[in-house]
Amino acid sequence: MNLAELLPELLKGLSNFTFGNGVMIFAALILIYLAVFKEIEPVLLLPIGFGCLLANIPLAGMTAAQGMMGVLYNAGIKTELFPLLIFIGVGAMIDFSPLLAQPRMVLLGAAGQFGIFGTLMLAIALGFPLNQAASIGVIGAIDGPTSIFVATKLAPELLAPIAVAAYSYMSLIPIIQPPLMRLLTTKRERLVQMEYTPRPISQRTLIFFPLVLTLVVGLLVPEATPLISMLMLGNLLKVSGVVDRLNKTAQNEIINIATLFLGLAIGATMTAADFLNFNTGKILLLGLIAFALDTVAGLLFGKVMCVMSGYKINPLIGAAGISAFPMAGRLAAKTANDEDPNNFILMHAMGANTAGQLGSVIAGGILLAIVSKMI
Amino acid sequence: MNLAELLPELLKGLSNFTFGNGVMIFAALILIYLAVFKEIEPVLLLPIGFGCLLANIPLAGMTAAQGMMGVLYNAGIKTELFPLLIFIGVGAMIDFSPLLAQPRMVLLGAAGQFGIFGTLMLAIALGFPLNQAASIGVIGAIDGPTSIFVATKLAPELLAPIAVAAYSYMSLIPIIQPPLMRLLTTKRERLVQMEYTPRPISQRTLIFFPLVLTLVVGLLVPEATPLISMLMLGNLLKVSGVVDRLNKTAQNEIINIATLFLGLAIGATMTAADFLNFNTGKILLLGLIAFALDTVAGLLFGKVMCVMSGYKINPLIGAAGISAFPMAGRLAAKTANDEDPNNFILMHAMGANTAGQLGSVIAGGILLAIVSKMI
Amino acid sequence: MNLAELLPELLKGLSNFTFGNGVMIFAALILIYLAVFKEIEPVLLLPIGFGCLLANIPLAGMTAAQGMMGVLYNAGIKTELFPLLIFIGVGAMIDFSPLLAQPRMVLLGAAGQFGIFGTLMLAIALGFPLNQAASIGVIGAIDGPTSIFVATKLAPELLAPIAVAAYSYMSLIPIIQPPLMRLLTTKRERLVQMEYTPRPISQRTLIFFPLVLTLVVGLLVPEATPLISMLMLGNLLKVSGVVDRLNKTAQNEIINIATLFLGLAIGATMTAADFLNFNTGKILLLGLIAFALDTVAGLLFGKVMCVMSGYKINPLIGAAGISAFPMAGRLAAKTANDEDPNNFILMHAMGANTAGQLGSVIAGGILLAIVSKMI
Amino acid sequence: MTTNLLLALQITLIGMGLVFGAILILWLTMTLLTKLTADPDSASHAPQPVSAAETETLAQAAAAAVALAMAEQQLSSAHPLKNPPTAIVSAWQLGMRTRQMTEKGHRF
Amino acid sequence: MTTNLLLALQITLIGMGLVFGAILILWLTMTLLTKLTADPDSASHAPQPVSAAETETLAQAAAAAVALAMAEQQLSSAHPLKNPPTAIVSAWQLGMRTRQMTEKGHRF
Amino acid sequence: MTTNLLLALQITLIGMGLVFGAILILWLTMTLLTKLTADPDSASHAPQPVSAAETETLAQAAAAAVALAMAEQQLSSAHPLKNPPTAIVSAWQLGMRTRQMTEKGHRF
Ligand code: NA
Ligand code: NA
Ligand code: NA
Repeated sequence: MNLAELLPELLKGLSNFTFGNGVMIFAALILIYLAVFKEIEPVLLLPIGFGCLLANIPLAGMTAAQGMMGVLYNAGIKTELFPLLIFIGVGAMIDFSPLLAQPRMVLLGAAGQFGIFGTLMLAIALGFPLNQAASIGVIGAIDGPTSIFVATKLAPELLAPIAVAAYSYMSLIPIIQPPLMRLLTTKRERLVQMEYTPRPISQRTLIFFPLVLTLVVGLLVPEATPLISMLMLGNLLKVSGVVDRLNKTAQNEIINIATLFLGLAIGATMTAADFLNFNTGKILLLGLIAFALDTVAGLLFGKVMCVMSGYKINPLIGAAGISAFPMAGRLAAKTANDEDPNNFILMHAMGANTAGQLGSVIAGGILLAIVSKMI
Repeated sequence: MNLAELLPELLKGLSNFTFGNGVMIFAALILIYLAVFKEIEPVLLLPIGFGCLLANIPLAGMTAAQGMMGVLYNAGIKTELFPLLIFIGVGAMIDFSPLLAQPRMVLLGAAGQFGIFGTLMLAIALGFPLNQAASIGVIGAIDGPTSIFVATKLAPELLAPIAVAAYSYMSLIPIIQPPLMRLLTTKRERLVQMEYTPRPISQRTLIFFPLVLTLVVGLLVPEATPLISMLMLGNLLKVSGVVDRLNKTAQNEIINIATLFLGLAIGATMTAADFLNFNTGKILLLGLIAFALDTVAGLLFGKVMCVMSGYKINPLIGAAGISAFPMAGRLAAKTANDEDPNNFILMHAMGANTAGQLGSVIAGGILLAIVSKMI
Repeated sequence: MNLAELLPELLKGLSNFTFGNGVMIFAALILIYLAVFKEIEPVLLLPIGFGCLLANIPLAGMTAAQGMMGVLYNAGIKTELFPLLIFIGVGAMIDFSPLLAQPRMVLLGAAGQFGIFGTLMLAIALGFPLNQAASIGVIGAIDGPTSIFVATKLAPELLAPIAVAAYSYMSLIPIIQPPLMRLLTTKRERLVQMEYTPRPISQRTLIFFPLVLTLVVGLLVPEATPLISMLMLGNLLKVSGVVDRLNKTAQNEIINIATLFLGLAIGATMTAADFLNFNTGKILLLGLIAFALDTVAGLLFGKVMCVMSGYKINPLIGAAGISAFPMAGRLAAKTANDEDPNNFILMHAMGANTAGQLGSVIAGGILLAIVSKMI
Repeated sequence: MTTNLLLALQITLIGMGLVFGAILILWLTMTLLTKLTADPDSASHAPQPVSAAETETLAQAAAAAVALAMAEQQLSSAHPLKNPPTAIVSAWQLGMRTRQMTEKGHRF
Repeated sequence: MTTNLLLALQITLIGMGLVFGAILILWLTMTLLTKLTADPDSASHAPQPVSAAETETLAQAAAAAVALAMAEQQLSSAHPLKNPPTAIVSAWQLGMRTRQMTEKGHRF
Repeated sequence: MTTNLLLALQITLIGMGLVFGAILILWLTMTLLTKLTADPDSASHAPQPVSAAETETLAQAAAAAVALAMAEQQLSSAHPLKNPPTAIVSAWQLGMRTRQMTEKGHRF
């Protein structure tokens, strides 16, 4: 082995480094910067960014099928195990009593899903094939695991940009929503105070809820069963109160490990070849639109309910129906509270917010059902 | 896609729902009810029940090979990883010093295994083939992981009913045993007080015990090696005192995650097609008999030791030899204590109880050896 | 089934027990003894020893591909997942600020790797083929995961003896190094006091460091990317301060589970057939030499820096450059402190020590690059 | 293209229709569930609305809740590089996003 | 059928025989083990039985243990929907079954 | 054989050369990194060495650190069968090896 052969061997890393790799590494650093210094969904964007970094180091082989990232991808993304495990933990963190105390709030969880379909139409208009357009639309579910679950089934090749959009914009809700709130609601509407007359919720109710919901949704929308059932399993582990160690494990080890591996594996799909194209740009743009459409639809539906109820319902809680649990709910409450320091609609907003979480999963399943039938 | 095609698509979940699904979902809800409201082995019956629920939602596809439940089944049940991981945690929770302090107590761990073979005979009489009869018999081990381990090897198609029986009856011990205790022992026998003259147990003894036991049992009954070795590994992690983080991990993360996944995966095998038949009923009945036979054999052997020892051994501890650690041990102590508030045989009972745990694993291995040779 | 067939069946365990099994079980007990009573790397040597025990119980079938140990081996060793997961945890436990505060200390991390190549030459001289010789040499990395990672790629058949050597000698550092320190340094040199004038390290520096290092090393030595990147990922999880739950999970669940399984799976490769031969003896001897060569090279380079700096650098910190983090660092500081109670070089030693950790990974990658090109 | 758009429109109509349908069924289900599983004792005064006094206290409770949440945000946004709320609190989704909310909230 | 039953009977005889055989070997093993690995000092007074006084205290200890266990049950069975003992205590097998024991115990 | 040895020697030369080369690049990188990412305020007095007084205190700090480490060892080596430091402290590598160090250290 003389220098003639040695040199290229030494520089193989640099000599195989493409401009695309440079761009993607820059993108990775931006994601990590947002995660660390802006605290935008750090538990997901940091691993995604780091995975992207690794995917663009030439000849490292970590993204090969037998490389670490390939192993994680095949173990948890292709099998859809990771998003479902995350949902077990999320379910154990959600409190459905505000929704159960005022069931009509569930209606607000439906309107907030319009963004999914509106975005699908736009994506079709931009020339995306149906399976991809639907996957892009599900960014409008504004729920990470749902977006990843559906995209993996319909268009795994778009997983990375969809996941990045879903989680990045999730944190921009406080920037995206308030202007739309002010734009679409009158001061009078924002000042509407809501009487809080909750039904008393028995523990029995809390325990039966996840079981009944799994059955009802499962029978109506079989495609939504995996997502809704794992969400409800986690919730049951919590409310049952008899399996504390499983509840703790779901809320900690399971969700943490699944989140770290999911982030790395998805980030590692962001190779220059697959990610650097106009479609990625379009997807990121469409994702932003999806968030806006959800909010607009939610607010408009809130206004309708406001009028129909004779100004007994504050339309702001409509914006909480997009899911993005629990931020959208708190944001709606805060906005009303900023308008009038004596106006408290937190419980109503959280009810609409958890309804949005359910609506997102259901809408995702319905979309999966319709589209997988058509393609 | 006109309404003509749409409607069936909409109702496909309901239209594929069979009466059998309904029955199984009812069974699932009963299991969950017992787990949550009666606290019958909730950490296992709750996941099993929920898995059964999922398996009977038509077209959900979670039980398919590439569905979540299928993935878990292939990863941890088919490979027998889950029951063995659970045993690492169980081993780290068992204290063998009461047994080591009075080694003769180990004899009581043998008689308590008769239920395994007695039930096997009954199963044969009821027309079960040998491999199934043996798997059913192992319910008499009264130790979940052992039953699951053996059944997976001999008759995986019966895994669900066997696991359900094993864990349900485990919690009914306090109902099953006391009547038999009163029936088979005289008041004089129950009043027998036992002198507690323990050998002093050095830490060295506690550390060598799991190693020696693994070797002796492994060489005598190779088929029992996986179970006994993981039980002893967990115990070694605890008593060694130098690997606290591994000990804690075994007692928490590993056993919790394995238990949740094992329960879900086994429950998901409870489809109407496989579960709804007379055999299931027979198995549940035979399982109950197995528990009774174990107790009877244990008590009778206890009476023999009582007489032979000149009334120095309380026959009640014989009932603790069935394993069902640690409940049977405490129950025996409690029964003697109820009879005479000054009669304390807890340490003796726990010795017999841990002996039962060992006996169960050994008997399971022996059965595996004999039967797998014959079929 | 008459006694004639029964007896051999009964004694099959014993009748298949070979002398080699006996020797290996004795070796296993020695490893466990060292782990438990001498506390030599118990978290690794205890599982390794126990795995070795299991591998030498005839007919237990745990080491078969579908046996538990086989499953763990294929899941985590063959895929190299376990050593990389361990590195995530290790990275989250390392503090690089002493090194960043005095960057020139990094030079000491280079000399301490000579043992890798020196041992490779000796192994070649002893007749080992290149791939095996290189794997043996990497014991000189004095970093368990690195040794295991490289050996798995180049010569998996030698994994067991290499892992045993790497971890056993790691704990013997306090026996191996001090005599060499006294032998190779003059009292005057050991008395050299070092001014501690650290650059102030901003949190920004600590956060950028793992990212920059991953990129630089990854581009220079692609083969080192998996190891360095997981080490740096763990470090980033810690220093970023925004993903505390991932940081805690990396430092606990992930590393504990990976360590237990890695130990068991590697120990289970220690069957009499594969382990009992002269090569094993040679490897254990060469491993010891590798540790010595590392220390000697580190000290000599320290002396050079000492002279060149006009006795401003204490050569003892050269011995900390072999990695073996964090023990070698503390040992160097302790030795200087024993010589002169007012001589404190802990920060400098720790800087050199973390440099050694980095140097080991880089050297491992470089060796992998060169050798895998030649064979 | 136009056919595709028509298809997309059709999907949207059917889709949103089904979503609203499913949600309405959920509404019904939840109403029944809460009625059927209510505690016997409290079930009695379940229908009639809570008294003004109660509403008062509830409002105050809500006020407290909001205040608390906001305070928490101020606190956390004060040290941008501190750790998220402990794992016991459902930090995964909760922690990050909530913090974001008020931090960004200041910009308006 | 009968042949099967005879087979099953044979399995039972051989099986139980082997179980007792293995257990007897364990007895021997454990006796040797405890003897060989006993602490040198305590080894001396190992054979002779403990004094009456000691037995007394031991009995009391046992009494305490039982009492404690029972108390724990009462406590837990008092709130049927409370959590099991913490993970630190080996809740997995221990917690649930023990609770069952005394709860059901009341029915006799 | 000799050819193999020559090959091994070549590998050693190239290998150690590359290791030193890579480390030198790291040195450069780290120096740049610390300079570029230093806190604006503290960056000013970064170059000039710390005052004698500061060194003093630093030395004392170091002394404390070493003392602490040693004390910890004594403590742990006192009970050879105690548990390693808690998981919070990076017990995995840290705990065991450090203990070894001083335990064995006594033999010299
Ligand atoms: Na949504
Ligand atoms: Na048993
Ligand atoms: Na090294």
